[in-house]
Amino acid sequence: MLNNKNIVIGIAGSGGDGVISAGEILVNAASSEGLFVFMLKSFGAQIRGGESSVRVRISDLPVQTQGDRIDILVVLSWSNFMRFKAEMQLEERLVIVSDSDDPMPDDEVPLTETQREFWYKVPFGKLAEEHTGSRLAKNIVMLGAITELFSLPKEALQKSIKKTFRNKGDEVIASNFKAIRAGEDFVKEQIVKIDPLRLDYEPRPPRLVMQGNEAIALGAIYAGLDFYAGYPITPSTEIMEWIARYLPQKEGVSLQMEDELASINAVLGASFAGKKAMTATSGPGISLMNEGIGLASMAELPAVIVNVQRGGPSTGLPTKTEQADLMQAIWGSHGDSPRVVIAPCDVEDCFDCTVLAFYISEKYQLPVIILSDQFIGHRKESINPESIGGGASGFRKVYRRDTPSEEDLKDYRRYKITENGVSPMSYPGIKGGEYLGSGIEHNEKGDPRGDVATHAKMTEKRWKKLDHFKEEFQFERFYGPQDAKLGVIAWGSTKGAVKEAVNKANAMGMSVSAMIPQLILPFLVEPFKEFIRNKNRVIIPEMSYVGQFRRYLRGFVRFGRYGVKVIPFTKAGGAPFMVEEILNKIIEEWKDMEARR
Amino acid sequence: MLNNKNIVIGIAGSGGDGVISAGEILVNAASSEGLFVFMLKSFGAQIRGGESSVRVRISDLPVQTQGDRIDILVVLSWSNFMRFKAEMQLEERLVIVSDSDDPMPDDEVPLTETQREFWYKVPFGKLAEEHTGSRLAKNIVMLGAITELFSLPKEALQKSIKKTFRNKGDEVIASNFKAIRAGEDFVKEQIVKIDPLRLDYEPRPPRLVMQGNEAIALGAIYAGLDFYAGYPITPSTEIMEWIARYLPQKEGVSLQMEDELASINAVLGASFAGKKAMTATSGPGISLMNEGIGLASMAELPAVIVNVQRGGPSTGLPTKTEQADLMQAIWGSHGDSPRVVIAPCDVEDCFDCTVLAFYISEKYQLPVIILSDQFIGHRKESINPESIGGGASGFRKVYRRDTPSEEDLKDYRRYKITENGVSPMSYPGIKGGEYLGSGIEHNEKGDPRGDVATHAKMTEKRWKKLDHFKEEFQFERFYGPQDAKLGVIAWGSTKGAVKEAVNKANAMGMSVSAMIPQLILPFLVEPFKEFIRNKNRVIIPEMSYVGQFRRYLRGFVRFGRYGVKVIPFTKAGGAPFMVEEILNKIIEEWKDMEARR
Amino acid sequence: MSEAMKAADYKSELKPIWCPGCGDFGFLNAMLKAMEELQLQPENTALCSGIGCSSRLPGYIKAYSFNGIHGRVLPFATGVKMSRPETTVIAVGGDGDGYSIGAGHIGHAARKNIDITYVVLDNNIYGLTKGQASPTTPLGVKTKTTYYGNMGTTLNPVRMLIAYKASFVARTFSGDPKHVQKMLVEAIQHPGFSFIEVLSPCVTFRGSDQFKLIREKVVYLDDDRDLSDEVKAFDIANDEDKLTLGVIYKQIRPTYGDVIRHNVIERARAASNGTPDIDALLKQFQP
Amino acid sequence: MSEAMKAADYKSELKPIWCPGCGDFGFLNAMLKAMEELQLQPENTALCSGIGCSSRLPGYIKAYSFNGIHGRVLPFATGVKMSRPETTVIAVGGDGDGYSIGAGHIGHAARKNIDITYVVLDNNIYGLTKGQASPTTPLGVKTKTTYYGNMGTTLNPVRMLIAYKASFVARTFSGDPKHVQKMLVEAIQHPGFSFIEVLSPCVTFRGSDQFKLIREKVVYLDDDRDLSDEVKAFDIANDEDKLTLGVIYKQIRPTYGDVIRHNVIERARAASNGTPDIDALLKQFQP
Ligand SMILES: Cc1ncc(C[n+]2csc(CCOP(=O)(O)OP(=O)(O)O)c2C)c(N)n1
Ligand SMILES: Cc1ncc(C[n+]2csc(CCOP(=O)(O)OP(=O)(O)O)c2C)c(N)n1
Ligand code: SF4
Ligand code: SF4
Ligand SMILES: [Mg+2]
Ligand SMILES: [Mg+2]
Repeated sequence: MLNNKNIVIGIAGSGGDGVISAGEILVNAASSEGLFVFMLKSFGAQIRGGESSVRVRISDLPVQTQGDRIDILVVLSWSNFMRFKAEMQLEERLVIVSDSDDPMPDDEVPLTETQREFWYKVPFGKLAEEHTGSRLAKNIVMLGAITELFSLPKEALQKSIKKTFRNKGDEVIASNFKAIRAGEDFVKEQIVKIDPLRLDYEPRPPRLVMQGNEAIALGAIYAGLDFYAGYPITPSTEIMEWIARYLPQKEGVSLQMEDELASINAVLGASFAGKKAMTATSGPGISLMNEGIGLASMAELPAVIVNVQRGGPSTGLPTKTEQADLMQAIWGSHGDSPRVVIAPCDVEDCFDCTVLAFYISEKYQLPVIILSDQFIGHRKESINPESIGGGASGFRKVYRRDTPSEEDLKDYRRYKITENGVSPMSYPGIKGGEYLGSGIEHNEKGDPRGDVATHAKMTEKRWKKLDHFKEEFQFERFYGPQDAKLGVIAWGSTKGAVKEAVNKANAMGMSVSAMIPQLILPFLVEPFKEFIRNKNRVIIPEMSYVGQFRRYLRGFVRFGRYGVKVIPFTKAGGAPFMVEEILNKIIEEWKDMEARR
Repeated sequence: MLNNKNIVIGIAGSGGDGVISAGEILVNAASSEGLFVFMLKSFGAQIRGGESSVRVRISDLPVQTQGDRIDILVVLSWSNFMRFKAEMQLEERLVIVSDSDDPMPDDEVPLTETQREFWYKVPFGKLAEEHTGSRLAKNIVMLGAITELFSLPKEALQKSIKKTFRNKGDEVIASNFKAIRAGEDFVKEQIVKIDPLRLDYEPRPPRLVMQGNEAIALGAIYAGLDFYAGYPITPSTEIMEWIARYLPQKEGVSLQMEDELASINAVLGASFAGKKAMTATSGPGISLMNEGIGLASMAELPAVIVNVQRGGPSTGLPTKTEQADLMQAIWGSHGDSPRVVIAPCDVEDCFDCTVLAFYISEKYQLPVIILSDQFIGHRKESINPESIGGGASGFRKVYRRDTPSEEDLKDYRRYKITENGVSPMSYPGIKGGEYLGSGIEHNEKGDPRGDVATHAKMTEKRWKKLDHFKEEFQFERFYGPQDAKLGVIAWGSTKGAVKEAVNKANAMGMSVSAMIPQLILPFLVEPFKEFIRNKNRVIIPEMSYVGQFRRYLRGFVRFGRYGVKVIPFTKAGGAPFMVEEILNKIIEEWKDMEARR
Repeated sequence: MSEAMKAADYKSELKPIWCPGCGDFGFLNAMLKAMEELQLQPENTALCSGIGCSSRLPGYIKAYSFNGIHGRVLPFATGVKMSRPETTVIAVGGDGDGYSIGAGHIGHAARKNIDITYVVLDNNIYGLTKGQASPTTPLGVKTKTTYYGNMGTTLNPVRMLIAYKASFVARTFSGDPKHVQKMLVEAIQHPGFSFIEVLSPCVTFRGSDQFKLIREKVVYLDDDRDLSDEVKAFDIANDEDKLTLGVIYKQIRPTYGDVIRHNVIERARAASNGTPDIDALLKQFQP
Repeated sequence: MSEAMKAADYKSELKPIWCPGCGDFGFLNAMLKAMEELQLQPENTALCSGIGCSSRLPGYIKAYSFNGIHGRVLPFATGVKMSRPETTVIAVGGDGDGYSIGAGHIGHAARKNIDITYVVLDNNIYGLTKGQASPTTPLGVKTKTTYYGNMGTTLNPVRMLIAYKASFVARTFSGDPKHVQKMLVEAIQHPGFSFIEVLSPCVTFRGSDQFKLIREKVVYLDDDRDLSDEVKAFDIANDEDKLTLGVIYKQIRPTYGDVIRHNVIERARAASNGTPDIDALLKQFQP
């Protein structure tokens, strides 16, 4: 449904068409007007020169998702559009803008008559050539045209172009300005606007534009990251790339290692040396790190490990999203191996979760896994600068590891049993704090021990840490009225669609509430009990074919005892949930509940 | 309680004392008389020359465990005994046999007055020296002495000695015979037997003596193993050692690889080439194989992976047992990665499970994990030869992979979607069967594909296989009356203690039943439902501090719905459960249930 | 006998995803020609790879192809070859796949002399993940993970392979497909572990002038040396100013397959007096 | 200043679990003496290892010691050194730990010239797991996993390390603790990646005559060569009939720590005009 407060634009073309950079310029323009923005990119299999598409949602009100349907379809090349047609859900009332010189291969393109009603053709390539001397600028001509057509922020667009090309010199900027104008002028002069779509918004202070991966990198630096070691892997690589550039500015060390085994062990070495250390990877990389993560558990070394999930198993779908590494994060290492798992639910939360991960990891001396995914990692969202910078609202505590006191050093016991399981940790440079750290079972001093009694005692010590910290924070988000009889429990990036769907459902007169935990392990059962206590049914949507989250929840929450019916809602990954999918499920269950009353 | 039908002998000494070989000779002697035998070894941290001990249970009736308490304590050196005192649970009515020349350091040894009542001293070392010219044979002197003292099988002992030293020449055998006689004669001449213990049994046909690890190796060869690749790791190494020796006799190939990553990938290469392939490892090794196991899931390559669990996490307790790799076996790889997990419960079952693992793996073209543990892998049990050899009772089917038909090869689709998810699999040499196998998502032909629809379809295909094969077999064992209100559910090596405890409990007048699944994944919910339907309580004993098995069960079985109370009974690993521990728990719950009736 | 196969007959139906101008195209073509020259039978050829742009290669060739996981192509290929010795096994991958994450496997496949051909399409960069440093990225080069320039000496693969006792070591350049073809034919024919370092430019992340820059440094070796002189070979490999192309080292020694068949299996069968059945194996467990 | 430390002061309270006669004892003693000679401060010394008999060593020395997982000692040590440059970092492990499962890491630590000392206590066997073949087990030797004799060429670690561009490569023998001590002192003092192959017999699984057999083959190098001639060094390493002891190769070049500090961090700080705070970093996200 066309809505002037909230527009979703889809742009498709070949790699050379500049689709992605057009999307980014647009996003920046909108954000500098304080609009709420959400952008997804998509590429074909080709490394370069293949097809690509972006989806940009621009809204006067906060947005949680990419938007279920595209209002404006911009086609730079129909043949490339065809590769994405399955991913590009189009509104039934659609506006199409395409290149006049790229005829649509009529019988293949799945467009209804209604969808073809508002259709403008602009000679992007030709105009670019005429006004800038090269067809390369056709994406900029396109931006000029759609800005004019849909009243997108005009000055901001120029600002954004200026910023984008600032390193290329004034001439390039001037030439791009010409391209914008060419697009604008063509629309003004040659097109009669027949559709009703015009962006309607209140200008506000600029918002930041950030990817989830960047927010994690930034969060790590905020938390005092000293050392990073990693190995590139899609879709996590941007974390490493960002850190490799900015960490040295803070005198930190960032190393590209030979593989993920090396990465995690280098991180543990740095942690042993008293430093805050992190690595980031995705599916296959995490599978390789499981042994090292277990070592961190046993040797009680703080470490932050980021997994930006992608489609699996194995190499799977490297550029697509899925939520199927959940159980592995919890149980992936052999033995009873304590760790903490945290899942961010959007870009801003990536920052929060990372700060929190370092806090927990340093304070409780154990590995903390941040489970993000491609959907969060690669999307761009507009963010309130306040919520990230200095005086922010989220979790902002920074912890410096407990080191041994004078008293402790008299007879230093690295793995001393304490009330909360945490023992003071020395590091090279501290005289008298020398000890043997190890992955083999050991006594309080660190001496290797294989007897049952020591193992029992030390296992308890290591797990006790999880009991203690859980009281420190509030880790759940709730949406909708708590007394609703129908509930939704989801995790991670599914939050967006769930929140929008729940809000819509309530607006439609249903009573539904949702719960999204940020902390996955340890499992805090109380908030779940509280949440389900008065529910009749709980829907559990997740992007895991086998329903990993549901299995995990069932291990701890006795739905049956409270008479709560669990409604699985699983799918294999690839594309994020649509709001509609969740909403339809809610409606279905709601109706059924009503019918049985 | 001393019992002439069932004797538990504990022997402790230094590494040089020959404790282990004495134990083995004894076990062989008993087995060749058809007695039921169960033997555990234990070593100190020292690689060689440290302390060691064995526990040998000899019985006229079938045995399930090592026996909770030692009836006869044989001490070759008290100082070494001290290292094991925590592991050596002694009967209150004990018989001690020690070396006359090794005085007991009185104040340290934890023996009650009653325990010291029956105490014989024999100068093992001195007699050995006198009769064989070397103190080395003192373990054999000891065997002679205890055989005489407790009426252990005398001729069988000689036979066993002959077999043990057959490669060392007649002289050595003769000298050992002298040692036996020296021990016997000393007892006859110098000792007045005051204890009542004499082994009382019916001679029967000889039984085999086998370790769990050997049973797995043997099972693999029975199932038609062609290719093995592995890397040594305690406590699984014997599997590889056995196979390296015997597989080449069947023209198979056994490779020691550079690590576990190489091992699993070599196995997958062999499987791709159409061969039956296996690897075996333990904790840290499995953590390294998770990526490869995921590849097997995705590329649909049959492979058998054995994990002989040890104490964890990390390097943990390499020579001790634990059941804490359960969840990792199920969820250890990233993504929704289908596999099958089977857990043997004793030595004989190791053979069965391995045959079954190959059957499932080859038929359904996926990785099958056998989850054994150190307790099964390293113990020796006496086995009915019938139950392993040709015409045995257990699962004995051998499967040869489905290859493409002429018809299939016309337009070969390696990953063709079929009713049960299994597609015909070609291998090098089959003309027309060439295809691209891969870990990246692919379509039916094997071409890489990243679209949502293909991923959804192929994910379903891969998981569908699990639905189909579950109907084929019966995977559970039940003990005790099915209508009992109190139940025990356990898995793997805990079976022994559970079975004995349940039998005892029923003999004591309680009504208790137990269920031990052999198949862990996929989860067959029906038999569990059936089992718990009429229960009030179910005890879940397991050797995992965090209760992995309980968490897993809860994910599938709705205990609450049937009003069944779950009683967790977890402990960290190191030493196997004692029958008494389980029995006491049963009694406790039974009493509580009775009290509430 | 069936008809002779042409290069084009070895092509699969898959269209390469490589960037226009990628060096790997040249290699693919040379590979198809080498297959023609050797008249390899697709059903008796296995092509294995890891992950990377280069590792996509097996998909483009008609054979038993396998595109496995990053860095593990050699163990996989070892498994194939050791269990089906009659198959021609070719392993292929990139510099990241082989020299970084897979580095631990090369020495072992080489010293065991597994009878496979290992081809590294070395573009001095991680292509598939869009431009991060690899162990062969030149010093000082700015990549996405070396923002301030690449640090640390780069690795010299040829030198390394000689040290590993690879029994055939060659270098070639995908800009000269005829030479690539020649090296491939020799390598595939070589009994034992043969290694080819293929300089194969990534035009997207290393710049489009790579072909030119390499061409300038290239020197062709001729074969009238003692190819089995390791020290000489090491010396040739050492000169990093030149890019010497050709067979750098070659030695014939028994393959692992031979050894396993003749030493291990024969000895084992002698020990067991032929093939033991299960009951014969059970004997050892008799008390 | 505090008093001079004696070798014995560096001993921890743990008693070695090694078999009587194990070669590792000789190394341990030499190590303690080297620490005395260098007056290393325990609090500024980090000793890291993997898993194996040899990898138990760090536990027996008073220092920041770490006994990690099998094969990963070099990445771990790299993490320690790169984040605490003032610490003397020594990595130690066995031939299995280093040359088999850990093989992928050596080349990278070496080429980056990480300023650590890596000691391999090479006993040509897997000791801790009770006697399986390692990559340096001689040909034909029967072990628990090579029942019919060990097959496949053995690896030549020294040759390999030279090919990897390790900047200091030496070989010594635990039967000659004085020589071990000398090598250790030189290696620890060497700025950059220093590697010592220590022949350290396993008397339990390789036979008690190992000391004797090695002693017969040992030849001592003197230092009046051009130590930085790689080809000569390669040639020395190549002669497998002799066991040449001493410094085989040595070259001084910038360590990775230097490079990171001077090239990367300095350039980065120049780019950012000093240390940016979070608000400065946020700038780049402004639209
Ligand atoms: C375990 C693991 N780590 C990381 C990756 C990500 N990855 C895919 S290809 C690649 C490197 C590609 O470089 P190279 O091998 O040189 O091949 P190229 O693309 O340059 O041909 C990486 C790091 C992965 N797939 N798996
Ligand atoms: C991942 C992993 N695989 C295997 C093992 C088992 N393991 C422990 S030590 C060892 C080899 C020991 O040999 P080496 O490194 O030469 O040391 P040594 O005992 O001979 O000194 C092995 C295979 C392990 N601990 N971890
Ligand atoms: S990115 Fe580089 S290596 Fe990959 S296909 Fe493109 S040019 Fe080739
Ligand atoms: S097994 Fe060998 S290496 Fe290990 S302690 Fe004993 S002698 Fe030393
Ligand atoms: Mg590359
Ligand atoms: Mg060794």
